Amino acid sequence: MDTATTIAWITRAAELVRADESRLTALDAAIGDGDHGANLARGLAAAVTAMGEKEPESPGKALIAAGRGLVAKTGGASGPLYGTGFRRAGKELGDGGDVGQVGAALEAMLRGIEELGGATQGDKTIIDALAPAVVAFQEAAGNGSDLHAAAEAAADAADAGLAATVPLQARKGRASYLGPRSVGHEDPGAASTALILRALADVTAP
Amino acid sequence: MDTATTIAWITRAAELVRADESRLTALDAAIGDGDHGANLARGLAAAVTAMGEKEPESPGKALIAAGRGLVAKTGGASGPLYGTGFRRAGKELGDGGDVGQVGAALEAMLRGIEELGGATQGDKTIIDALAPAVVAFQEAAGNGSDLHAAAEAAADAADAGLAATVPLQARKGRASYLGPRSVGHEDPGAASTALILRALADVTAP
Amino acid sequence: MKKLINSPDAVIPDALRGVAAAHPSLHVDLENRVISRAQRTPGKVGVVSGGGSGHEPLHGGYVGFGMLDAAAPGEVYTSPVPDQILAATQAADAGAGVLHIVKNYTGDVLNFRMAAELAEDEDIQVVSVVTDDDVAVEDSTFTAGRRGVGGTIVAEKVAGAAAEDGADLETVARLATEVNERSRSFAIALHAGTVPAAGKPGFNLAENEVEIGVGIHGEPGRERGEFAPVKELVGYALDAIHADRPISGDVLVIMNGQGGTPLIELYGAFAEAVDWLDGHGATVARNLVGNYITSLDQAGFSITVTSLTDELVRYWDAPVSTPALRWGV
Amino acid sequence: MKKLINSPDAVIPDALRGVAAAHPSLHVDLENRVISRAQRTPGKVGVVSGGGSGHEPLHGGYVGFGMLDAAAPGEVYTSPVPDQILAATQAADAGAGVLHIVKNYTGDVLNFRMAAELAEDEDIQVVSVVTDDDVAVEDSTFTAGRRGVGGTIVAEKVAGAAAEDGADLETVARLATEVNERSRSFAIALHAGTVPAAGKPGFNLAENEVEIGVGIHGEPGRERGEFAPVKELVGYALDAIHADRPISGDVLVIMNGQGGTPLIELYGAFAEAVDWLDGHGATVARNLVGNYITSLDQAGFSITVTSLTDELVRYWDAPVSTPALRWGV
Ligand SMILES: Nc1ncnc2c1ncn2[C@@H]1O[C@H](COP(=O)(O)OP(=O)(O)O)[C@@H](O)[C@H]1O
Ligand SMILES: Nc1ncnc2c1ncn2[C@@H]1O[C@H](COP(=O)(O)OP(=O)(O)O)[C@@H](O)[C@H]1O
Ligand SMILES: [Mg+2]
Ligand SMILES: [Mg+2]
Ligand SMILES: [Mg+2]
Ligand SMILES: [Mg+2]
Repeated sequence: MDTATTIAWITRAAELVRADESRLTALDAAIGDGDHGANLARGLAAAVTAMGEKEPESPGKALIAAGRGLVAKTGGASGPLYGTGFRRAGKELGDGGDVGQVGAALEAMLRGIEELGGATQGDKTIIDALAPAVVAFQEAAGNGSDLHAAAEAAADAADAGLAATVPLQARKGRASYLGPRSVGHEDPGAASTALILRALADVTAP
Repeated sequence: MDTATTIAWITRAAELVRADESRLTALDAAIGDGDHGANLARGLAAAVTAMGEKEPESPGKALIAAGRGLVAKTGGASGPLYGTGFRRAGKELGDGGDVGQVGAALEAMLRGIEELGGATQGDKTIIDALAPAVVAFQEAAGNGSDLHAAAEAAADAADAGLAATVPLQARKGRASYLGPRSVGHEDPGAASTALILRALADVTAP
Repeated sequence: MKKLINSPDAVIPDALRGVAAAHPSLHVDLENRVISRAQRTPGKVGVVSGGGSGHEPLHGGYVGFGMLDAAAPGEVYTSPVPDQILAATQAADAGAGVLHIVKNYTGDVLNFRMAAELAEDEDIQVVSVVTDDDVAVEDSTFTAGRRGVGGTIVAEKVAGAAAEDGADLETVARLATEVNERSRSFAIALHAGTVPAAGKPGFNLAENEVEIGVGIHGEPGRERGEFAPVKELVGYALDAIHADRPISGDVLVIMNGQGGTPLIELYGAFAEAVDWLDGHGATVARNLVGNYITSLDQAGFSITVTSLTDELVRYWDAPVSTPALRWGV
Repeated sequence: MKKLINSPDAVIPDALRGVAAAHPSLHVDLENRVISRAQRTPGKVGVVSGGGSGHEPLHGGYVGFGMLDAAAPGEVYTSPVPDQILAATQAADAGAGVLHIVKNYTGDVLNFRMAAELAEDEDIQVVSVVTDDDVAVEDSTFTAGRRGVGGTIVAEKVAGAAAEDGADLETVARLATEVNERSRSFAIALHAGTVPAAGKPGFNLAENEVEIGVGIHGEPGRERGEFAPVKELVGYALDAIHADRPISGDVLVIMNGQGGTPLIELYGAFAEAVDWLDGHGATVARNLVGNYITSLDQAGFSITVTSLTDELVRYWDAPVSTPALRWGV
């Protein structure tokens, strides 16, 4: 994973989120406060800008800049969570490297979000898409997949994780106020995580 | 016209207005502020109560009491206007009398409302129903009609006067704010005047 | 339309009970429906206003030190009755006469006129000043005349301050008249308020319509116009005011909400007003931004511009302590 | 849904321009989106709050003498970002440390936490107090915890008064914590507010439905209930509060409007609250009736009950001069 690919990833994620902004907002309106699409579109646009401000020296620096952009502009719960996640991933990724190192970076992202938000799998959050994605990515990498194949596996697992949030009752974030009424809906944060991983698969396609 | 008939008149007017309260309110909603039905229903109920409080000694006293009740409880433009009108009519009517004296009382009512409100015929107000009614009543009385026939003539003239308010542009009261947009609607005050005169016809029926 | 009420009949008495419980410095006469100061200042000119309810905080919220002595709230959008205004006048009378500040609506004018006659029978000297600052209505012999709206607040504040200062009835009335002459207002509604007894909005606007020149009872003013950004709506209102009485020098601006408009929007509207006024060489020397004369839950704004003099500024700045306006004490 | 705005993106900057123009005693940093006092008192503990916009006058309307030093308004219903909160913290810092009063929402808590870390890097001592007074949400390990709502206003007033009085950071934080522990709130909505960017109401209620336990962002609370007279709705809210923390003795009551409810209705609701409290042997020693923490143009009320101590009364009564609360000066 080189710097150009890293920048392309975040740029693609920003595109996908912008394209699906109203879907994310609708999901958040159903069980939250209806701003997730706008928040993350604003945040990822800022991430792209942050990466562009001074040519990042490494993939890691690119992700750290993206994380700072996200923290600075997203607001809401998702801003600090994604921002911290990307910064942690950037620190782990450093000068970049092979598919194994990208897997480690994704895991660092997961841990960062878990630590800050205190959510675990099953709470109906970002974690429910990200955790299975990290497992799938690392499994694929362990089985000798290349970056694209591992990213595809991760994106598919995130989609499945997203689908699995539907029957869950939220225990973290705004949706938790709904109690049982949060059941029956996709979690907006899990949905945006699935887009972010799909973006990685897209930009690593041969 | 004796005291009992006078009391019956106001009581019947209160009934008619209560029964048509929502129509009056709808007329006022179209070109005013939508409270004429409620105002006058409240005011005439108070008029009836006021007459009941101490047995009026004369038809005139009954109307004066009714006028006081109207002024005290109606509010809006119509309260002082009708209240003053009935008080003036009461002063004129005094110990009652024949159809001629009732005609003079109705004319006093008209003059009182004209003086207080400053409206003349054609301004799209109470006057547009009351003025032709007074003319018709006095004409009928002059031609030898009895009280009931004169009241019928007055009520019919008031109805015609009401209908004639439709094409008028209001120049007094709240409807005047509408300018040309006040055209095409019956005036609520003219409508209630028609009911008040119809009540007189009703209670004087043989 | 759901309302936070017990029943349409109970709106005024329930609210008056609430006012009584909330404001120990006020006396509420539930029987006569009068809100007055708990204490009277002997020898001070009394200042009384009143009108239909539904415009809160007007007028009851302006009773207190430095402003009104008493207010007579009528039924919703219906003027109070003479006996009630008389009771307010009696509560305000401290031997130096009473000023009636009356918004120009036929009902208010007639009921206050009858009350003034009753008060004179009781040897209370009454002078009435009728406010008519709404430029949306052509002032002509073909209408009931301009409506009294936001400028009334300024008249009440200035007259109240002068009365507190010991001015005599003639002076207090002169100041209220002067404020009215120097004040102009214009309102635009985005959607109608709902009178509890009616149970549905007073008028219907399409998704792209606004009511331009609306009155405080939802009465129409000039025309149905097209919905536009706030900059344009505020510009329309200020153009209308400016055309009627050119705006210049130091002005007081009230950017008023009609009851159903979020405060954050009113601040945005105020920013546009300041820009417009800057561009026309006027200076916003004093301002209020918020809900000061409302139409129940109607959405929209009204803007009042009062051209200031040093004397008016002094009275505006004088201490006031009422539920809705409070400074200097 | 029509809004008095230029565009959804411009709502916050436009409103901030308006705040700057309306209140010369405040300084508005348009770049960082921070509202702070124009003057700083050296050696005083700084008190900062912030959160999503749309709840005005909260928090910017509470900046001024005796209350907040700075506020950080986020996008509508979206928490502010760390850099912005840092800028507010820097504006409030006068060398004695800064208290962050944070309403308990994941976004607010996380962004304020990151801001506190950034502030510490700049050698500003920060203590955070998280308010969570909304009894509609079960406080459990199964939710993000109770939401911070009306009690936050009381915490800001009391902490601000103590800071003005020269109390140290620990004491100011202790008082804010105590207020939070002694405060409980509950809200019921009649119809939803509209976020400008969304352009339509946040939820839909039938003609006979109310949202019981609604949050300040229109989040649902307990259930959809049946529309009822205000006496019953207020009783439901007070029963819920009482079940959570029995109400007795002297209390402060805030009868708060959600932005789209006429003031006259809030006074009626307050009358019912006073009746209920009388019936339960509690005394309404202090009160506010009006729009103090809103949800744009949402219709409904919230009620906050704070159980008072002599110390809290003293700080509540202390002079305050902000756009939205003003007394004693
Ligand atoms: N504690 C948490 N841990 C992980 N993710 C969380 C947590 N709280 C909320 N989220 C995620 O954040 C999403 C909502 O983000 P967003 O709408 O931008 O913020 P807000 O809830 O402040 O409006 C939720 O759908 C959920 O996936
Ligand atoms: N100056 C006036 N002279 C005679 N009648 C008037 C005058 N002004 C208004 N009215 C009558 O009063 C009616 C409205 O009464 P009402 O609705 O009770 O009072 P308000 O207009 O104060 O709400 C009008 O329809 C009109 O007939
Ligand atoms: Mg959200
Ligand atoms: Mg009417
Ligand atoms: Mg009326
Ligand atoms: Mg949010």
